[in-house]
Amino acid sequence: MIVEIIDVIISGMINGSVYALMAVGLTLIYGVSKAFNFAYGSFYSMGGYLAWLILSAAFINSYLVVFILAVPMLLILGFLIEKMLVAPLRKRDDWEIKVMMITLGLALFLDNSYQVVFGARMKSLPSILEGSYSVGEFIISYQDIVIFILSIGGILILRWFLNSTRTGMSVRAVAQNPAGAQIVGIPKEFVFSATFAISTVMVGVGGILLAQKYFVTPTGGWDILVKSWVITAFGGMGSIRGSLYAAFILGMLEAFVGWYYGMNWVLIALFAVLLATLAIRPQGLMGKWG
Amino acid sequence: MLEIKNITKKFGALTAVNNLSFNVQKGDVFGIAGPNGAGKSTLYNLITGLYPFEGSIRFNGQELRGMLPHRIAKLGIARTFQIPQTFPSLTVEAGIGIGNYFGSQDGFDSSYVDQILKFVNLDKKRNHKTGQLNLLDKKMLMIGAALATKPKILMLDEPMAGSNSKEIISLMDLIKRINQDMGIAIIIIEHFMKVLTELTRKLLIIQTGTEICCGDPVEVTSNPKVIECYLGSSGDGQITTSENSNSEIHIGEKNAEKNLTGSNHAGGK
Amino acid sequence: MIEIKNLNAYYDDFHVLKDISMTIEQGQVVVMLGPNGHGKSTFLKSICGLVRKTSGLIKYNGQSITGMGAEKLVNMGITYIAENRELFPEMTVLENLKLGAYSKNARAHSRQNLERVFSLFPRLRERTSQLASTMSGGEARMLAIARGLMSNAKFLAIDEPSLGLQPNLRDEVARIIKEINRQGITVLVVEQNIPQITELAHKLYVLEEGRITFEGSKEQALGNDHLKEIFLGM
Amino acid sequence: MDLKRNLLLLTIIYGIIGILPLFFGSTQFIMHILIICLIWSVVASCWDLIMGFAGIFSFGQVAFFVIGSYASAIISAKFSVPPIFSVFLAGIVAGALGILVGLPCLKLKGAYIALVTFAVHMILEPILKGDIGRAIGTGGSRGILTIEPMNIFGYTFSSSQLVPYFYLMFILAIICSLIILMVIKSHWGNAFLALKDAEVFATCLGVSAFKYKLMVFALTSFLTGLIGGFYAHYVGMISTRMLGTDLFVTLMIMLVIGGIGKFPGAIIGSFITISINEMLSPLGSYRPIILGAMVIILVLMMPDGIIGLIQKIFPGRNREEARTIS
Repeated sequence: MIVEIIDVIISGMINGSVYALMAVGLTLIYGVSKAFNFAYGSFYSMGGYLAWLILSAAFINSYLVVFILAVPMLLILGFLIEKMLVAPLRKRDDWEIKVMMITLGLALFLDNSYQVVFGARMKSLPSILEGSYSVGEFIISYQDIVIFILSIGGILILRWFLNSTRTGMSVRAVAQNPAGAQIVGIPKEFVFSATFAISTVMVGVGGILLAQKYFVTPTGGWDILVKSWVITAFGGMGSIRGSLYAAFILGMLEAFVGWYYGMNWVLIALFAVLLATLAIRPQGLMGKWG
Repeated sequence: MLEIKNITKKFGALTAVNNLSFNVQKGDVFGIAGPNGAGKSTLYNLITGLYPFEGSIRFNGQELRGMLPHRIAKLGIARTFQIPQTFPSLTVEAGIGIGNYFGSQDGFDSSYVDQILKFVNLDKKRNHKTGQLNLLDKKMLMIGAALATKPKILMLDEPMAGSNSKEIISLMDLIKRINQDMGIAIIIIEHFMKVLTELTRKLLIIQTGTEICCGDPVEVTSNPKVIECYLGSSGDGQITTSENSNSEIHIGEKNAEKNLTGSNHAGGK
Repeated sequence: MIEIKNLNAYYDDFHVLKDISMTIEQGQVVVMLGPNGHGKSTFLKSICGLVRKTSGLIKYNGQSITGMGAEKLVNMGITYIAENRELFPEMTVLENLKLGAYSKNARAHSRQNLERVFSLFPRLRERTSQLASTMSGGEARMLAIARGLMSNAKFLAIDEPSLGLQPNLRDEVARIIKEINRQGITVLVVEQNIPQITELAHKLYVLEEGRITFEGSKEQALGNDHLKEIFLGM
Repeated sequence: MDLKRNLLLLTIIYGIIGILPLFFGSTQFIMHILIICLIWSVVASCWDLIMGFAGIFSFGQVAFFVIGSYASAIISAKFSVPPIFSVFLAGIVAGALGILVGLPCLKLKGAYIALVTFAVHMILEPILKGDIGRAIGTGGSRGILTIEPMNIFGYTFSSSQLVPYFYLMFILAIICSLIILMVIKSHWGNAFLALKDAEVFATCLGVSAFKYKLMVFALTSFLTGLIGGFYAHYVGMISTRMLGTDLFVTLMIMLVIGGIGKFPGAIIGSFITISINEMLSPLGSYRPIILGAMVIILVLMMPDGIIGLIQKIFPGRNREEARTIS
């Protein structure tokens, strides 16, 4: 029993760390540009498929190569999508709803393209690191450890980027005061695109990491979109710290509910907790209105 | 009619309204002035139920604290805003109709809407979309919609801002008619001292949320403390229209309250 | 340094500025007065590339800058300092200042500009790690001006710098503008008749209903009955 | 657009739809598509009412449709209620749930509302498939396979003769459209627009955002649920497959094509969308890809939809006024 509970806690932590990475990406775009991206989950699947493609190329079988190739690809793709699909809408009064619609269209387009290109069958990816570490009855796989380290590492890199680089600071500036950002000469449009690109990378990397554990399917991203969304709303949309806490809380909740009641209840439990939280704090754990 | 007792409003560390008390009687014209950021608009927001506060506001004996804005509107307190608020998707007539249908205790009466349209001189533009109106007409529409709720008190927030001297005269005339012909009490925030001294019977000066002095407008404007707060010690004894403010057009900024706190936007920390 | 010809600006359908022409010489302090809501801020923002719908001609050092966005203009040395400060609330004073030096041109000089700013505003040096949102109105105003100076500007457009300030702080603002100007920066200030700042002006303009209704020296302004009427209590 | 223009447009639209059976009455396949078009036109119009007019980002429309269809199927089977009443009861069930979902949404804004309403959509499938669902008779993942066909006063509508079914749905759609039009053109409708334009001013004029937003939640979910019930009896079997993203996005395309907040654009949008969808069906798995691409292109190229296009080509009175003023 105790071993099982520890297992559940660990799996909650591991999933929580990847969710944190992905939820932070979602909250970042929302915080900076107030745009909501319905295709977020499709970028998750894209990460998984990219990894599968790269790994199934005969001469490559290293995850290092996967990251080296996939990250810039996702970055460029995210940037272009923002520039071509979201930016033109921003001039309109009703751009918020139009952005939701166009990204929903994009999600449909991408998901079904995966299905045509890769087939409906799920793809499995090799483990990033084989083997496991055990103390008595208790076992933790190296794979889990690496996933955890990489997710936390990704969040730390983002933190460093936002706090210490010029572009990162300009991202925060736009989030906090777009008019002020314009006054000091920050090119807002570029920041919007860059943020979108960064968030695409974050969810794509999340896809690469989780694909080893959960397979890649054409529509697997929806689950991730909804979970990231619940996490960001729970933590307060636009608040990075809120999303971090929320990711671990909800990751843990998911692990326990899934273990005790079955996976069917996970989403229901997540939404129940979210609704209860929003009923008390409509702005989420740490969010502000805006 | 309106009794305000010891109301205080804090935004975090900033005290926007600090322990203010005053009364407005039936048929009164009550003026409020003070430098920008003094908390005048916040005071209006408290009276109309937009923010919670400490203290007590009674209207005809009824406590307004904790009451929702639309209830307060229905009780007979109407207001305008510093930055003209209109409904760009609606016609002039529909905008005024909103006030009458939802705000008036007597229910909707299209002949009353007609009357108001004439009163604010918009009956020829009744089918225009409000986005197409000029600044003065927008203000008129805002006043008209407020009047359509058949208020007992009308609270005007800097009605003269952005108007030329001719428009100011016609607006002053309109305010007098609202007060005298319709018997509606008026509270007015204004920077033009001449408007205040001519219209009001009682004048309240506030600075950083606190009362500086309150009383007869002529006496108030010659109070050295008031002159100091407007001009600094080097003042020559005459009140000018020095400070102000927000109805200047901002890029992407609408909420006057934001200027108070200085921290405008939701932050991604 | 700046030459404006027939500038028109619109906000939605509203015609805010009507055929404004003006010349500002290098090293001057130009003050524009006008009642609230008559387009002063829009005028400054139009020069600084912050208003989208404009027509007319704006020249900076002989080069046309009409229609250029703020990103470019800040880099060329034209900086706007907002009336409502527009700071980054969840950032420290130092971060706000660093972002003031965002443009390429400013980055190269950011170190000496930071020193200059700290010597102008010694109080900011003590508070480098304070969050902007926790500052008082006066301090925030100083930070806004300081952030504007960080851009290595040659031309500063300052929007109602003494708005909402106590009288002693207004003197301080006037002193700083004078000092900034002494260091060779051309300044255009918009105000609603603050004697301390009007005092500094090499040239005065009055903007009413989107049109320039007066242009001249301080002395001419003092002798003008119309101005007295507008600003000294109708 | 004013009421007269709207009524005229509705009359033209329904006039054309109403005579279609004269030409296609004997072609079962086309009649079926027309009935489906009518069904979705109501759902899309409801979505337009809540999202386009009331400005509430509700993403639970398909969920309420499914709730209505399950409710009617279960009620008619379990309590042997005639379908004509169970459809109505299904509307009430959906409407009540709409109020329940609407309540927390009133305190929320923009993307949060989208999330909470979309949440209803997302958790509906596990609930219907899971133990709770099986307990109330949803048939789990199999769905409900035998649903009593519609019958009125002893006359049973049959799936072999679709023209009566068509006209039943036709009348229902007209009634729903008129209700929606009435709401849009009433003081309520004005209040929605006012709340969207300037919420604070509107509340200070006495508009209670709370009450009217809740009412629109109730009304749209009631109508959607009712039509969902009708759908269940019409097709005779339902499953949770309706909750897939495909249908959801198809519904959205109807709005994109018709124009958001441009009633009765949604009706035109649904006929066009369903037709395109049917035409694309030989393409198999390429169909949803094309639909997705269509959304993207349409949002970019035709942001105000068909009605926006019509207004551009035939500028009405409002435009002329705008010109005379400027």
